[in-house]
Order: sequence, then C-alpha cells, then structure tokens
Amino acid sequence: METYQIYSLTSAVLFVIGIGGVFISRHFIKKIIATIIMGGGVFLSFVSFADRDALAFADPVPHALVITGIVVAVASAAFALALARRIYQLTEEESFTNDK
Amino acid sequence: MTDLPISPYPALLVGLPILMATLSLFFRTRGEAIVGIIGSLLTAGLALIAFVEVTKMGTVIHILGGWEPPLGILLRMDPLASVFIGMTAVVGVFISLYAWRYFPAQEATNGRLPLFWPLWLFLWAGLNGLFLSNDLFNLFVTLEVIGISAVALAVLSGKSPALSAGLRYLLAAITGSMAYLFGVALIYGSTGTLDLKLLSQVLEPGTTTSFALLVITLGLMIKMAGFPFHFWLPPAHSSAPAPVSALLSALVVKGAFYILLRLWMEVFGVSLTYAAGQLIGLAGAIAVIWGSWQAFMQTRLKLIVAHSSVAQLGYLLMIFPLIILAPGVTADSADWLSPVWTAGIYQVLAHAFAKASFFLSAGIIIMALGHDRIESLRDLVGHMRITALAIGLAGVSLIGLPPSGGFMAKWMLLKGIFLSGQWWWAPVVLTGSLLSAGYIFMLLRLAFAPSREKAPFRPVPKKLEVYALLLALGSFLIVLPADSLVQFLESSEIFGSGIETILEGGINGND
Amino acid sequence: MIKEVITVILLVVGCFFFLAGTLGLLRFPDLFSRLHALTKADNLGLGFIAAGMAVYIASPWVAVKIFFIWLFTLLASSTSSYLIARFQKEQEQTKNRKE
Amino acid sequence: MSVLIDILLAILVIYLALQSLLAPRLSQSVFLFFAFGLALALAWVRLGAVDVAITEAAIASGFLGVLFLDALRDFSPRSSEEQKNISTVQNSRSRNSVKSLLLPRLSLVLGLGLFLLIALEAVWNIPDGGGLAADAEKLLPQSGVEHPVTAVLINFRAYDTWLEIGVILLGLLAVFAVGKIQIYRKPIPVVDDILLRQVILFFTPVLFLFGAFLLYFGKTGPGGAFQAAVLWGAIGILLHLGGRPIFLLIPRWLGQLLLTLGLLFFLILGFLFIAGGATLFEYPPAYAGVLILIVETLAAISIAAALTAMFANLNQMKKEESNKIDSTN
Repeated sequence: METYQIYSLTSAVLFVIGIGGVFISRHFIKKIIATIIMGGGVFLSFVSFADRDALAFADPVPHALVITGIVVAVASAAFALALARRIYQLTEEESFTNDK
Repeated sequence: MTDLPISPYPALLVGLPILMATLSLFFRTRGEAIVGIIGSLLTAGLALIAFVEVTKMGTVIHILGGWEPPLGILLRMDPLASVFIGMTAVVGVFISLYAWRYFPAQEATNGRLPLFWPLWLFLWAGLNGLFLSNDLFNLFVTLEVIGISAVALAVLSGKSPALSAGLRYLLAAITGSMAYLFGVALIYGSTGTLDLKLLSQVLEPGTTTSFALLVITLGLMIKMAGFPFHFWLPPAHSSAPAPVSALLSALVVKGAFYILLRLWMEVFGVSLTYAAGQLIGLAGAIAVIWGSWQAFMQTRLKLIVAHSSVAQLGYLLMIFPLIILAPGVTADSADWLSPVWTAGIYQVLAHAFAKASFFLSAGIIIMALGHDRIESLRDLVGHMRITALAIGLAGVSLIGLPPSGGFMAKWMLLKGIFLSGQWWWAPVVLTGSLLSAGYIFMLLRLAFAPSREKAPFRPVPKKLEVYALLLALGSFLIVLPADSLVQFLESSEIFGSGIETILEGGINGND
Repeated sequence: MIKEVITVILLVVGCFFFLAGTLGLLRFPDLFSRLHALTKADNLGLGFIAAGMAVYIASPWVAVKIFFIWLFTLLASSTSSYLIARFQKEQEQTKNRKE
Repeated sequence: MSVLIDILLAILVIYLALQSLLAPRLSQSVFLFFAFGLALALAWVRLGAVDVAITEAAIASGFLGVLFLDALRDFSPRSSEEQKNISTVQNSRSRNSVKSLLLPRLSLVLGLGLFLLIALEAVWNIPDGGGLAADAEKLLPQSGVEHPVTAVLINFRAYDTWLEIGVILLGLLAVFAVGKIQIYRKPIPVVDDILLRQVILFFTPVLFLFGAFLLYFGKTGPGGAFQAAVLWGAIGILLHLGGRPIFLLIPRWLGQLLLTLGLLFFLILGFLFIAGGATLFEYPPAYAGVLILIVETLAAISIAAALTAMFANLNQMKKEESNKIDSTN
C-alpha cells in the first residue's frame, strides 16, 4: 500500500464521519466541529491524490486550493460559532429544538 | 475556447460590487447606505452594458492574469450567463431601491440595520462570479461568498428565531459546499483539470466519476433546497427582513441550480443515465406537491411565500428528466428540448420577479400591520390598493395563469412533457398549479373581504408599494420579448441541447 | 554511527520524561501537582528530543533554530501553567471566602 | 516501516475525529479537536504539503481552536443543579422518543456505512489524471516567485485568492452582523499580571519577526501571506487578552483601513491592469516579483487584522449585555 492510498482512504472516512456528525450530533459546537472534520477529509483527498506520482516537482495546484479552502472553511466556521453563541445567549439553547 | 473575444466586463462585474462594498465600510450608517445604493446602481448599469455587449458580440471571455486554463482561471459570459446576470441586475436594483426606503422607514420600530449594503454587494459579486465562472474550484469559492453573505443577511434582525434559522441554513450551506468540494477533489484527481470546457473533453465514466457526480449533486441539492434537503429554507426565508427574503428567494437559490444545470449539461454527460434524470425529476415532483400543500396549510403570509419557493424550485428540477434522453434517442430527433429549455429559463425569470415582489409586498404588510397573520389581510384592497394588486399579479404568475411568465413556463413544460411522451409528469404540474391557485385565491379572497372592525393599517411610503408592483409587472413583461430571448439564448452552447446517455440502465451515479 | 547512537539515547531519554509527565498528569491528585508534573517533565523531555534532533542534523544553524524552538516552548508552557495555577488559586480563595 | 507510521497516523486522525464528536463533555470535544488538527497537520507533512501543514496548524487548529476554547466560557458555566434538571428533562424526553428514534437512527447509520463503502471504492479506484505539475513548472519562471505554491496562489490563481481575502472580510462582517458590535467598544476586564504582560511584550516582536520571515520566504519556500497573517493575528489576540485591544487604541479609520487594505490594493491594482489593456491580476512580468511581495504583505496585514477583530468580537459576546436585548420574537 502506497502512502497516498492510506491517506486517500482516510480522507473518505473523515468525510463520512463529518457528514454523519453534522446530522447526528446535537450540540451546535459539535455540528460545527463536524463540518471542519468533513472539510479536513476533503482537503486530505486533494493532497493525497496529488502525491501519487512522486515526481521531483509536486503538483502545487492542489496545495494552493487546499490553503484557500482551509481559510474559507475557517471563516464560515467562525461565523457559525458566532451564531451559536448568540443563540445560546438569547435562548439558552445548545441544540436545535426540533431535531432535523 | 480562447479565440473568443476578450472583454473586461466579466472581471468588472465581480470587482465593482466588492470595491463598493469595501468602500461602504468606511462610513457610518447613512453614508454606508449612500455608497451602497450607488454601488447597486453602478453594478446594475454595468451588468446591462455587459448584457448588451454579449447580444452584439456573442460569448465573451476574460482570462484572469493572462494565464490560460488549465492552470489559470477563465471567466466566460455566454448568453445563458448574461441572462442570469441581467435578471440579478434588474431584480437586484428594485430590491435595492426598496431597501433604501425600507430600512429608514423601519428605524422607528425596529432599530437600524447596519451592514445590509456591504453584505448585499458581496452577495451580488458572488452571484455574478458564480454565473461567470468556468472553473470547478472557483465555483466553490463563489458558493461560499454567496453562502456566508446570504446567511449574514438573513440574521440581520438579530432575533432568536432568525438566528436559529440562520445557523441551520449556514450548517446546511457548509455541508453542501463541502460535499461539492469532495466531488471536485475526485474530479481533479482523476482528470488533472478544473476547467469545465476541458473537463467535458477528458472526463471518462467510471466509479469515481459517478461518485463525484453523486456528491456534487447532493451538495448542490442541499444548497438549492431540493426535496429531501428543503428543511432549512422556509424558516430562514421567512424570518429574514423583507428585502433579504426577496433576495434569498429570487436570486440566491438560483445560483446552485445554475451550477447544477451547467455541470450536468457540460461536464457529466458521460456519466449520466436516464434513470438519474428520472430520480431528480421525482425529487422535484415531490417538492412541487409537498411545498404547495405546506404553503396551503400556513397561516402566516411569509411562511406561505417561503413554502411556495420549495414548490417553485421543484419545477426547475423537473426539467432534468426531459433533457436527459433515453438511450438511443438523439438530440436532433428530440423536438421537445427547445420548449423544455424555454420553460426552464422562464420558470427562473418568472419566479425571480414574482417571488421578489411577493416578499416585498409581505414586508409592506408587516410594516403596516406589525405582523403577517393572514386573517388580518381583510380589506387589504380598501387600504393598500397597490400592494393588493402586486400580490394579485405575482400570485397569478406563481399559479401560471396567462399571460404571465409563469404561464409561459408551465405551458412550455407541459408541451415538452407531452412531446417527450413522459406523460407521468403532467399531473404533477397541474396539481401544483391547482394547489398554488388554492393559497393565492385564499389570500385574494381575504384581501377583498370587508373588514369587521376598523383595521389598524399604518401608513407606508408609497414608493415601496410601487417597487413591489413594478417587480410583479416584470413577471408579465418578460413574456413580450420571448422569441428574441430564446433566439439569443440558442447561441449559447448548452441551451436547447440534450444529454444523449451512453450508459445503459441503472441509477449508477445519482441520488 | 556514534551520531546515531547519541541521537537514539537522547530521544529515548526525552520520551521517558514525556511518559513520566503524562503519567503524572493522569495519576496525580490535584491540579497543582498535575501542572507540576506536566511542565517540568515535558520541558525536560522536549529539551532532550531537541538535543537529539540537533545532534542528528549536525548543522550549527539548524541547532540554533531548534534551541529557539525549545526556548519559546519553555516560555509559553511555563507562562500558561502559571496562569492556570493562578486562576485555580483565585477560584479556591473566592470559594473559601464564600464559605 | 514508513508505511507503518502512516497507518498509525491515519488511525490516530480517524480516532481523534470520532472521539471529538463522541466525547460526552464539550470541553473534551474541543481539546480533541485541537489534537485532531495537529495530527492532520502531521499527515500534511507526510504528504509533502508543508505549506498546508503550517496553514492547518495555524488557522484550522490554532485560530479556530482558540475561538472554540473561548466559546466554552459561554457554554459551560452552568451550575450543577441546572445541569441535573436539564439532564432529567432530556432523559424523560429521550425515554419517550427512544423507540421512535431508533429506526431513523439505524437507517441513517446504515446509509452512512453504505455511503462510506462507495466513497472508499471511489477513492481507491481513482484514475490518475496527472495534474498540472508540468504546466506549473513550465510557467514558474514567468510568475515572479520561485515557490510553486505561492506562484499558484498569488499569480496563476490570484482571482481565487483575492476572493478568499474577500471571504475573510465577509466572515468578519458576518460576525459583526450577529454580534451587533462594530469593532469592539469597551475593553474587557483584564487579568493584571506582571508575568503575563512581560511575556506578551516579549512575544510581540518575536511573532512579528517570525511572521515577516514566513512572508518573505514564501517567495522561495513554504510560507506566505496566510501563514504570516495568522502569526500577526496572534499578536493582536495576545494584546487583546493582555488588555491592549489594538482597535481601541488606534483611530477608527485606521482600523478600517487595516481591515480592507489587502482586498482594496489587490483590486485597484487589478483595475489598473485592466485600464492598461491587460486582464485583472495580469502582473507586468518585470515587476511581478515586487508587486507580489507588496500584495502579500498588505493581504497578510488585512487578514491578521480581520482575525484579531473576529476573535475580539467573539470574545466580547458576553452574557450580561445580551440579556438587555429582548429575546422574544
């Protein structure tokens, strides 16, 4: 088994854990963490595919895409966190009352 | 590809709103609004100039940084994109004018809403960027710009129901874009390119492609509130301030639909099956019935309108089974493609105008009454003639009665359905129309009913009512240039084409 | 060869201190002694590992960088454990005052 | 041997991800999430993506972790009595609904399992598309920088990066929209501690220098605007926690300028290129190197300012001031 294969399989597992977490977790914070885990899986897949042909010059495009993606994901997670904290301040709710 | 005429407009259409949004941050509330409205007018003007340019020159491109794909990114403004951009500009400018009057008028009752203008301009830039984009990853970034600004706009009122709905919306949006991005990773890994045009040449069917198609479709379905994932839409759209509801419903959800259409038509043709089209059509059909029924059951005006959005988006999904041809059918022999595409584009346009008008009218009613429970709509005609007329016209277009844009959409859809022989979709279209007629006429009956007591209608700026009415009229006026519009769109590569499926049977690669 | 042997010895010693620190974190009864175990042992362990890496790479420039890494970690971890301890002490004092 | 390390690391990453979702207490979740981010950063290093590793450790694990940690203050201060009440309510509720929930839960888990199998097959059988390494290598000399990742970020795909800087500013605006605080107003109560103050004073120039180092060497090696920005943002966060909220100490317009500088300069430069007959972000080759350095520096300043303001705003979301706002509809 090659290195990239280990991590590309890991990426699929993380992605599914993330999706499951978003739907099953109840607490807002855990839902947000789940989206980041999902993102981690996606970004890992980008880079692991790029690592396949071990050339001297690795494909820089996925690396750049992943850096962009991580920053974007963090910005939306920070926003989600602000929303979650505000909801908790106003209503003392830590999760959506009617489960989706 | 790169021999097409180069134009600066695509870059300006994204850059200008962001420039104005950033500049507006330097001012306090009133100054922010002034810069904001100037930014909106400039962006709309620019969009119309660009639209005219495309009608003259055909598809134009802008090669960002001078680096050609696959390494660089290319913006492409073809007739289809320019129609979406034009729609955004026209609807956007009316909503901007409305917001310009609406927020100061609200100030006394509801407090100020700072940040509306920069967020709205960011949203506009994101939408323009999405319609112009020709690159899978860039589409993700524009989707995020749209997602974050849309949710931020939706929670501007700061009340807890809006915040809760907003968080649900945001989590759905993030999940949707991550699912989309996973598909992009798989596609890039298996082809080494992100450019849509190049992808259509090199993508090959296989497990990976099918799975990528699956996650991309699921992600975009979440974003456009397609049937099993519609849960976030009604609360988010109904709890936002009126101009924002109008933006979210009329424009934002169309973005995800636009990408879905583009990707299915341009990129994933090799991996699609007839059954995949049928399945997504089924999701649309359920949305039409379920959304209309839910709208019928609501007792608050904004919730009715929001649920009706779920149904109207369902119609858009129903064009997929008709443009994905059964094995053995060639696109040349399929004479229903042109009506179906016309139906699709008119559904988008008519819904944008009518729904924006509807939400703006709802905002006026809330301003006048302080709430939007429908039993207080009694004698609306007596007090607010213009708003009642706007609701009536928008309603007629949503039902699909002649001579509205909605009628054009549904008529063409039915025509396409019968020409293609897929008769089983016809009852859905008719039932949906009947149900929407049900809730619209219920509203109108109340509006004409005499009130029992003296209703406490507060005065509302006349101009607000006029903007809502003009948008409602827009959903009728779009029918007039129908022939030239369709002709213009047919010079776009994907408009009027169908997908000839290669793979047999199975729902391999769909949801 | 000698270089590798020295590296391995330093790394093993470093790992031992980390292990001891973790054990202390898990087994000690109260916050203060846990902090004590964690910072003392971990800083030392990190020092040995840093020394091991410096020997292995055998370049003075890299050794200086590694030394700074160790120094900054030392500063940060001791300050943060000090703050944690201080917070805990204040909490206990207010609790005592209430009772 | 090295495969073994990778397998262990992969298992660790998956374990930490699962545990951070399954941990019973929220604080455990957050700390495991920190650990998850660091383990993932190690995975990036194993895959040769050092730039990504720095970004992951700095932003996704570091900055976001700090935000989560700060949020714990909100969610945890509940007396044990209240906790008990809530858990009994939840228990009675869950006892009633346990039967009705079992079937959907089970089908959800089964569905996820099936989905996982398909996903694993899809990534296992992925055809090798080759990627863009050759194109990037060929055009690298014209880009003005020597490090390929920086070249892609700031030159080849500058449009994405520019939009991304916009997304960060947008995220900050969104946080403002929730918090209703335009760049925070009053200073937070500070732990007045001589040691803390001295350490912050010591770390400020160190972090600044290290950020500048990463920024400058992004031209030739791993590093660049985003990594530098997080370090500079850390300065802002430290100063804020040490009782020196920088946005309060500088005039309002300067704060706004810092926040928008990167985006505006990037954009105005692009418009100038268009006016000169080129396309957006088409650097004249002779000046590409210099312009990229300026763009990166200003972008780093803006991102750092945005991260600081984001943290400061979230940090200020306190219970007291929110109670005044009517929570009813």
